[in-house]
Amino acid sequence: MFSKVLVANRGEIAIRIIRALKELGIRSVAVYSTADERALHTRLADEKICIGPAQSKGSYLNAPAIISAAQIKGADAIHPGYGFLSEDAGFAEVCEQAGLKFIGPKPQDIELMGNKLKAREYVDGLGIQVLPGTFQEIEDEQHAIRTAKDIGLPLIVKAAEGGGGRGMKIIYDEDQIPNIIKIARTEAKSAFGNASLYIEKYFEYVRHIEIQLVGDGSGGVVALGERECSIQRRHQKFIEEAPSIAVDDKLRNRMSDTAVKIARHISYRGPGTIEFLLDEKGKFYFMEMNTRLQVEHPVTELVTGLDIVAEQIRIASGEKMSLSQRDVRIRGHAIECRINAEDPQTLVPSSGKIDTYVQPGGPWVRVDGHAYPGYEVPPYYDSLVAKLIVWAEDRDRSIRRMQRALDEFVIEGIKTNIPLHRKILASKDFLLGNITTRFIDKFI
Amino acid sequence: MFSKVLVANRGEIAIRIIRALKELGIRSVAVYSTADERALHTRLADEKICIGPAQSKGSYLNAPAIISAAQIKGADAIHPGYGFLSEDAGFAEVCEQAGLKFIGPKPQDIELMGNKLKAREYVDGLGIQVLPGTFQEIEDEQHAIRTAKDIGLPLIVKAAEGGGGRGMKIIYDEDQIPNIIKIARTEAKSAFGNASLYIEKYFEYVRHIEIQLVGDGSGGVVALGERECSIQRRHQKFIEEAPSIAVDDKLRNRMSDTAVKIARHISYRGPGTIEFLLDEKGKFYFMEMNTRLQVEHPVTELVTGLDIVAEQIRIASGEKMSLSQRDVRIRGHAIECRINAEDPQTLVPSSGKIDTYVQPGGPWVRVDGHAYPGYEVPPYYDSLVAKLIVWAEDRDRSIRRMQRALDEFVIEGIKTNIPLHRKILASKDFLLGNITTRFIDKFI
Amino acid sequence: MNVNDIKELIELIEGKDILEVEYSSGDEKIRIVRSPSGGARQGQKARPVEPAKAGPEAGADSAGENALISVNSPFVGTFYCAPSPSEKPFVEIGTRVKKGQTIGIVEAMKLMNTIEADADGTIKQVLKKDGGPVEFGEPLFIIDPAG
Amino acid sequence: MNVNDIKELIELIEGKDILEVEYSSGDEKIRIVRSPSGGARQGQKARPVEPAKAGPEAGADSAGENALISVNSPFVGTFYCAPSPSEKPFVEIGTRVKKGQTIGIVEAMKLMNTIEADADGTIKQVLKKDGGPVEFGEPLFIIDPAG
Repeated sequence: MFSKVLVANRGEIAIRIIRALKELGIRSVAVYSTADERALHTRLADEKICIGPAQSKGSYLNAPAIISAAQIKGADAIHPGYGFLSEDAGFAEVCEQAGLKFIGPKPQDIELMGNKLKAREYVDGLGIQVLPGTFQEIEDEQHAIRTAKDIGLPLIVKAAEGGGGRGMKIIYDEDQIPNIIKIARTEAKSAFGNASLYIEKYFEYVRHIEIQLVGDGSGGVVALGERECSIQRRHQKFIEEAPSIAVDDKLRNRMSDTAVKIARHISYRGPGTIEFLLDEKGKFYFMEMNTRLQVEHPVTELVTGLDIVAEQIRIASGEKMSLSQRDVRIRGHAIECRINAEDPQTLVPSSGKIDTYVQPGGPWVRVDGHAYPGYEVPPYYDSLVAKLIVWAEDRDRSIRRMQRALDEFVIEGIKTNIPLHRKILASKDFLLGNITTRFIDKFI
Repeated sequence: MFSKVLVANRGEIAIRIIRALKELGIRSVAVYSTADERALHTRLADEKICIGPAQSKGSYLNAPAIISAAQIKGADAIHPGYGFLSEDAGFAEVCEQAGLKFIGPKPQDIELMGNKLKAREYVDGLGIQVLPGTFQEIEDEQHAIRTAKDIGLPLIVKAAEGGGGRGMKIIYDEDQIPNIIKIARTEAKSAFGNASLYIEKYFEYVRHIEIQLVGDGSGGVVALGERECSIQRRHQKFIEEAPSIAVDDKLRNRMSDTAVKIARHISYRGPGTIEFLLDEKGKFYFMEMNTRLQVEHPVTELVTGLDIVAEQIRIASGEKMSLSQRDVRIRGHAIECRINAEDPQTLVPSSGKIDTYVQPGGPWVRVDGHAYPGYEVPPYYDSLVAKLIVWAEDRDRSIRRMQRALDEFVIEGIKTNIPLHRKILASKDFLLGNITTRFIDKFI
Repeated sequence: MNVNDIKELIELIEGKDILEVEYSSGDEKIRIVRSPSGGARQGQKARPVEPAKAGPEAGADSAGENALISVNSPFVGTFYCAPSPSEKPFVEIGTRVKKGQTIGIVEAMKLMNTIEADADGTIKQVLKKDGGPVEFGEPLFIIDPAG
Repeated sequence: MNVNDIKELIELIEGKDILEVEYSSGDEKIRIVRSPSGGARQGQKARPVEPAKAGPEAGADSAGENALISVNSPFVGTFYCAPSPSEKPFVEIGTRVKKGQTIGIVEAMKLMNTIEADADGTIKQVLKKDGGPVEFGEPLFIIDPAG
């Protein structure tokens, strides 16, 4: 097992990983930017080190600084969390070259799945249904127009190196194609350093369902059930559940088998997620694979009883997987609400000092957050301040519990999206489970 | 189902009950004394009402005031929590006479089990092993001396109307008998309004194991496994676990069957607990029955997945029990640490303002408390400010998680027993499970 | 509250006859102390400062306020201003009462708890409606002993 | 609240009739006390105010302190004061340096990042040990440009 691990991240996920390390008896090193000097992750870790300025580019995205920090602190592994460098195959490789274990998948798997276009091709090659669309990058407008004629509007244009909801544009009208392609190419180039685009059929009223996997790195893969992530805003997940009201045992098995097939083919290591679109007829399409720990992993933890982060660290250290598919039991129902520091109307991020902070508590309420009374939310990073997660015996009780916990949560001094969560949780359609990826539109 | 319930309690248990009511969609009424005007339970309830002065006698123990409050608020039931009026058969009766459902057992069961001497007799009559000792109240010194000769020293003198660790005295030497009997009688009279005493054999190095039950009020009783409550200080529980390291499946079944037999004989209604002493040879003795929700119910909730408080409210409202014995599955391991506002050395309660309050969070950490930043702990009531409860796959991980959570818990401005909990959790004997009711002595 | 707020406050009191400003936030608190010699400050500086509560008006005022007596409910229950629905109220605004005289009832669990005047005086206010709920410690009447 | 805020506050009350400023943060608190003799200030202003730390040393000190330049690490890594273990340090206390001159190295991932003097002057302090770890932004050297 590792003796000291550097956590190359900030915010709630850095804290989640530090907690897992503590519970495993491993020393933890927090890294921080000058804007995060008073951040909670620096207080909870055993050691801390300043790696750069407030801007992520010089700190949390600064691979040499992070590796140098790990070396002078004598860490033997690096956990990248999610976001930042977690899906940077080059970083994973440099870690290993520097003698530091990268707690994540093998670099080539990150690379393969990181290019969403290549991943489409690969998965299609396994005989798995992917979304209708292009298998090569879009060469020019004409290519896009031909695709529109082939598969029909609306379409969605995606950046090959994008993913996780970033860099997407929807085409409803053929006339828009030239303009959108131009804009998307420019954006992709500047955001991901790669102008490659591809096109998929855009389904409007479908569900976003994903399967959580854990692989042992040598072909053993266990599926931990699905998550319902349809409640999204601007292609960003907002509320997640496990299990999904739309997935019965038979469908769960089919989706799990499909997901496991993909992961097994690459002998995937550690936790990963296969994202599917599910239509009303129960037909599902591969969308992409996330080769990292996901924001919403807690809902799966609460229904399976498995500590996914601890398992990830154990596997990375060379230990065997602790469970087999037969051990996996889905029990009850869990919901996660992402509590963001933002104006619930305008969605503008809201930084500043949290004057009052009273965390909800009581039975089966979990808070994964990094705020505390007096904490100043810096304006440089993403707006997630806490994940509020509840578990209950069934979905109805889980919803009631979440409503109760949202009512208890007091955050003053900054604006948060708690009012929007309360509105959604109280809506009849949510209660009935009538949710699609367009669900949230009517609330904003 | 009830439409409005008055919670006749304060502190963490009032909050626990209010949370359950909210999740069941029932309106809640908080009662409070003038010292509790800013207490959290008054903020979380839908309504609140001041019932008396700071001293419990005029407020939380003032049955007429509580019933009057329920009437003017239009409540249809009263939940007494634990302590205060929860084991007052007279109060339960007056509630029912006033047309208010008492959320607890039938008055005659409270009465029978509330007199610990009568309970001993009753359980002995069922052919169940009780602790060696007297079956009548101690008449005089000579009676006590005869008992000492019969069953051997040391002995423990208990008040018939005591229980829950209160009003106990240990006799190590025959010479002490006259004095101790005199003192105990005076204490019992003033504390419980009844000078009756009885004597039991005192076992020094044994475990305190209890079985959690839920009854449907008409003979159906389900056992929810045991709790290990040996870590006590001055006969008050300090740390509780479920399951116990000393109880295997066979022993669990035997203890559960014994406990169920008692409860079934009185057609017990709602949650209750049978307390046993367990010796090294696996022999167990009935000690007493608690006819109420217990402080430590959360550890059982976390290993069974059952919401005991919600179940209690449903049963009191006339609904059927939601589970049968076959549904009960013990999964993983849970620990509870009682966080008291007290000096960890002198054990003197510490009231005052909480300047800093940062609650632990993350996976499988539960806090049932009533503190918040700026809260002033009043000097009038018991010193419990929070129960910190964790769950994990097994006992070792559960201990690590509790250590991690204790490390995260920041309470400044008052003294707490967190340092003592950390010392105990870090000790080798605790880790090995070598614990008895005398365990804590070496830490103070 | 940040540095700019403090700056603003300092600028605000500068040149005014304010001696101290205190401020808290948890549950709010504020304390502003004026120079006892008030507006005439410049000229009067040398004079011995008169104690804060010296003025006759202030005295009367505060004495007056102190003197009003609030009769609070000793019980949670239902307030009645008359012995029974068909009878007249015990007291009304302006009624002169003697200490110990029954002026109302708080019913709890069918028990009628009589409320008595704490002092001789005149009923200045009746704060609760007949038949309405009262909490422990809630003011029911205001008596003016000077009236 | 940081050093600059405090400096600002000090500058702000300087010359004003403010006697005390108190400030807390956990749950906020502020207290500002003005001089009761405030008004007379105008008259006294003309008098040569004796500076709190009037001595010439103090003056020099503060002037000196303002002028001192701290050279901070632009990188997290290992600090070296010499080009290689067998060679002499780039600088020592008292060494005169030119702006842009290499005065140390911070190594990160085998890359040697040279540290340069930010100004002409004299090395007043070397704050890190050879071969020791440095964080981003940590002061490495103090240069006295006046020296």
